[in-house]
Amino acid sequence: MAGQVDALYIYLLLVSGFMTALIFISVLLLAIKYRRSAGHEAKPIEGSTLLEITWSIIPLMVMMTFFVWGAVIYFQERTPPADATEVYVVAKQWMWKIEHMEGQREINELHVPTGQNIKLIMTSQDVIHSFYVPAFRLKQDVLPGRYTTLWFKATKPGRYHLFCAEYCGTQHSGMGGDIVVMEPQDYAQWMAGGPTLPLQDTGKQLFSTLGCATCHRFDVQGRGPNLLGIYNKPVLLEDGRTVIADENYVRESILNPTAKIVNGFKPVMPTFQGIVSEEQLNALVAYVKSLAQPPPGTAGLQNPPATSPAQPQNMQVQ
Amino acid sequence: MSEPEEHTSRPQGFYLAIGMGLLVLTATTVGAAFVNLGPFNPIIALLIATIKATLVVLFFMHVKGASEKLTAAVVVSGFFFLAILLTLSLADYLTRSWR
Amino acid sequence: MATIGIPANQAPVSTPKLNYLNNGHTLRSWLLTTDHKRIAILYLISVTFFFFIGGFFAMLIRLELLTPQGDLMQADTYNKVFTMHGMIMVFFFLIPVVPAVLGNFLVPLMIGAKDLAFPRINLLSWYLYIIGGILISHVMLTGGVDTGWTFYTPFSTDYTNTKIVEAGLAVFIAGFSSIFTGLNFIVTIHRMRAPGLTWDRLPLFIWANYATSLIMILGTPVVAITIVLVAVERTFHLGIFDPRLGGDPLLFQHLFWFYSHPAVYIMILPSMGVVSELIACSARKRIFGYKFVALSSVAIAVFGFLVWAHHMFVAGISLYAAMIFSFLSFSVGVPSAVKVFNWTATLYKGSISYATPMLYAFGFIGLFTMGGLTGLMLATIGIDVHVTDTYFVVAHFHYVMVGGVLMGYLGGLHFWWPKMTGRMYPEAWAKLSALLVFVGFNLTFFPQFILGYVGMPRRYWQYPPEFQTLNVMSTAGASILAAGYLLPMIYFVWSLRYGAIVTEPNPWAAAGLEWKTSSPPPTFNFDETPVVTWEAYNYDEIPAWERRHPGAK
Amino acid sequence: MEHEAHNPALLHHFADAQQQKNAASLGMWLFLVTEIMFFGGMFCAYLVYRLAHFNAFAAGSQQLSILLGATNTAVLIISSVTVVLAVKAAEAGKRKVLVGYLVVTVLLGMTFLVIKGFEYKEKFEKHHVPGPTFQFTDTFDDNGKQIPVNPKEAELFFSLYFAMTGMHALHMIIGCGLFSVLAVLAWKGHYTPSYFTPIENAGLYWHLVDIIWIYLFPLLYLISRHS
Repeated sequence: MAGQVDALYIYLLLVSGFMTALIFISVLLLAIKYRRSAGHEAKPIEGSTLLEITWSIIPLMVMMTFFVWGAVIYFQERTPPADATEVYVVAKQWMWKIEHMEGQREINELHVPTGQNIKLIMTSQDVIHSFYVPAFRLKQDVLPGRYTTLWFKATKPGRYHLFCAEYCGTQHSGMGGDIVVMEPQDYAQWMAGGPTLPLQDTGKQLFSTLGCATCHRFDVQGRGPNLLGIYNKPVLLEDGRTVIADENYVRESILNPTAKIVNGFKPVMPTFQGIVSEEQLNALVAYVKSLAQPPPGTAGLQNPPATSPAQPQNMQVQ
Repeated sequence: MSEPEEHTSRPQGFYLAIGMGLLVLTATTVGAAFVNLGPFNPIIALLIATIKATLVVLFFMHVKGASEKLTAAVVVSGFFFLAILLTLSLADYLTRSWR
Repeated sequence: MATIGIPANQAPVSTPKLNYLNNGHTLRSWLLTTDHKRIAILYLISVTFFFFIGGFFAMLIRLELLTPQGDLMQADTYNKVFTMHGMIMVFFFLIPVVPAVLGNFLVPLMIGAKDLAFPRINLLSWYLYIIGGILISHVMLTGGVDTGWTFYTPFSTDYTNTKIVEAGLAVFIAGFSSIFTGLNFIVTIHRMRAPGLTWDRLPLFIWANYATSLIMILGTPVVAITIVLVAVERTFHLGIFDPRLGGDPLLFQHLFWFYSHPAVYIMILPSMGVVSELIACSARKRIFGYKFVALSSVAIAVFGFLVWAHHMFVAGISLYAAMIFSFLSFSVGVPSAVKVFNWTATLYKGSISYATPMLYAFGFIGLFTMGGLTGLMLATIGIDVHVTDTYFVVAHFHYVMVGGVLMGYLGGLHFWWPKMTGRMYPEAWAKLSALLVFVGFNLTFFPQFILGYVGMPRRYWQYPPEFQTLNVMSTAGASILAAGYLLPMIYFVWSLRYGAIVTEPNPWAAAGLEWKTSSPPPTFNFDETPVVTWEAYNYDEIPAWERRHPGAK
Repeated sequence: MEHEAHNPALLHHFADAQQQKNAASLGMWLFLVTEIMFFGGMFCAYLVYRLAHFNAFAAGSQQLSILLGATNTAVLIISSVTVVLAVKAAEAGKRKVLVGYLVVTVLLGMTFLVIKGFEYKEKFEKHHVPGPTFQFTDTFDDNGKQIPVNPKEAELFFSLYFAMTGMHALHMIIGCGLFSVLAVLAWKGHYTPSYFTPIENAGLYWHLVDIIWIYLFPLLYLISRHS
């Protein structure tokens, strides 16, 4: 990805350089050739509409090439591949807390293997921060109250700067860190280091201790919708809208259950705002996503997901 | 630049009639709110409000028939730029759930 | 406020003609004046005062960034310094400078009117500016604000206890000063043109100020309500942008940038008008494609309202919205490009003088072109994702603001100085300062482009050591730039007393109604309202002057 | 330059009274455009949050009393009519009629504010005022089905409600003050058929405040009232 951004940048530099040179040289030559000298009168020239149109259309065409190439790169940057391994990032005033799916927790450091798609699911506990890795040419603001995602594939091992690019207070400049890119075998060896519980297992524990399992049952129809296999699938809501059950939907349903009530269910779920910390929330979301593929050994118990077949997407305004 | 603008005031009865019209429209919009028209409720409410607003602008504020076209242009440009603010910020919020 | 009354006793034998400067010397006659020319002078003094305060903060920032680790001041102080630099420069210098100083002085003169449509509102506009200025100075002296001039929520509403509400009030009041100036200009240009002065005979400076006033009227109220909502949220916990209540911090950014992007066109458009005047007069020619340059000013004003979210590409707006705004942002680029091309084409077959105003106009064309092109790079989302919120953006907007607005303003100030004060500035010193400004400017801000692409984020108190060399170059440039700006301050004040007295009303032999009256003009501008029968910039009808003064600059 | 019968109010820098009148009315209309954009910012916030948290907005709207809202709308429309008649009277030079209508308009404005006061009092009693004391336990009655609502989002609705109606009420107070001053000046015979611009401009301002309320009423009070 970084290569494409650089290529686009060089293309832009060339075009801008050409334009600047064109203007500089023509101004210089005209200024010297037509400098004021005795007996040399200025010729009144009205202007020519044809010329005006040409130097409006041509720059517009050139700009359209900028737009298209830039939009294509942006489109790729905003569509994470399905097979990306996920890492949860929580931005807090002046530090980055990073949790891997396997449970490793890091502060201001992110270890990643080369050649693997990494998808960061980020949220902030307080103000707006921005996850910025100059080497990867990538940046994404991290907002409180919702998830924002960023994906990349590291190719060359090494340590790369991590900055916070959105002003966030006193230690805004101190909130940096490193992305440590390692060969896959070093990464596996690093990963095996700490005996920690994988994230989705912590989520599984929370799922039972917080009492979610009492309503969201897998075997029989509970008071809450069955969460097996709902991740990234369309969900029909009470008011007729259909939304994709992505991370933001799961997060919002935990913190603010009555916002989007699933069709055919009563709004009885209590809110967990203030009860569940950001890290626990990430663990729960990771667990719910792990339910997308039926966990080994409970394949038989899977009953049809509560959602009826997907309906055409319509955003009605009540 | 400043040809005399004959004042476009109309007889008193006319303004009372417009006033009555506005009151009737208010009543209808309240009445319409109690009828379940599904997604059309807000559209009708806004439609009635716009009709009332245009009545006030055209007749009470003497924009109708005023010799100066500029006033009408100023009013239209005001609402046009407000519409830009509303539609373009909606362009962000409505498409946020797609990606 | 010392009075500016100039004892004209040094004037040679001719008794001093009564003009707006020596028509009343008391403080009251200045502070309660409704004469648009005196209000322009009052604005000139107050705007210069705030420019040097903003410049002082800029020097502090540059000194702090000399070394990677922050050792000149604490992180908090640095955050307050760059916030105050931003706020004072944007709201108290860049927005009012050209419209309120040159615009106030010249709009009535250029269209043959006795004064602006609402002189009392014009004075009220200056007092609002001064009240806003006093408030922001009080904020500055008693603790400052540390949110950046953009005061993004939720940081500005929940996570700082600096004086946001008071600074917001100051900006709110200064905003009204800007609205009243805009309102005054639109009504004056529509209603009070001299007979015969049709729209296609108006000087381009008037077109530019007309377009600027449109933005002032349509944009400023939106930032006013945004400030009110932030202030209300801080004082009464009315949570409108509060994410904990389901509020959306991005809504604040939408409302803020809806005004703040057109605001940058409020800053640049009048300077473009000034440059059009300077180039026409120095090249002794009508501007190439007058109608297109005039309409491109209005086009910039209108398109300026469609593009604001290119400041928010990475802020979390949706993918498709980002594409829409990126596409629209290129539509704003076209009129600016048209202007630059027309200026260059005007030089063809002209008779170009190298007086100081023209040097600033050359500087404007060069630097604004680079600023504009980097703006196009930022509008390309692929690049913007990498370079937004870095020093690349800082360099871009300084190229357009300092390279554009300030160059145009200084050029205009030199060009109309004899008209405003009846005195001539020292040409040699002026050329030196123009050179200093150009060199210092490029040395300060070009390294920041490289810094930005290499990845140094903006508003950083300390930075990794590998960025140090470029920062040191930038600080060196900043000191040359500072010297470049101090020089005009000195020789302009010097010229008030010792400058060559302008005996002739039209020293530049410029075309334009403002040169038809005496310099400095009488209180009511024209003895009798002129009737315009000639086209704009009719330089081909003024060669007679040159035969009398062959080879004059 | 000949001056026709020297009009006391003709300012020196205008060619004639007509140019001054046109300038004043254009200036007023431009000021009204700034008011439109000023309230426009809040309408944008309302629109965005209504789409995001519809249930909470509907529940909050159902807590507002339609009766008081509708009466207020009627009061404002009648006051608009009296203002138009006041301007007509000023143009015809009927001083007493002018002052009469101005006083009636100020009284109607006061009644609007009093009704608003009752509404706000009721909000204080039911703890619907955003801030630490905010409580909201009601539900969104969607044709019979009671849907519980997140009190936080309801607080957002009431924040917008207080911001918009509060700012509108402030403009009402300014309007009433303006008309009282004008009534006194008109009583002293300050305005003649050839010079009554302040009355006309104040009338334009009042009509705009009325238009803002015309939009505020349905958007705040009438969200899904159908049962």
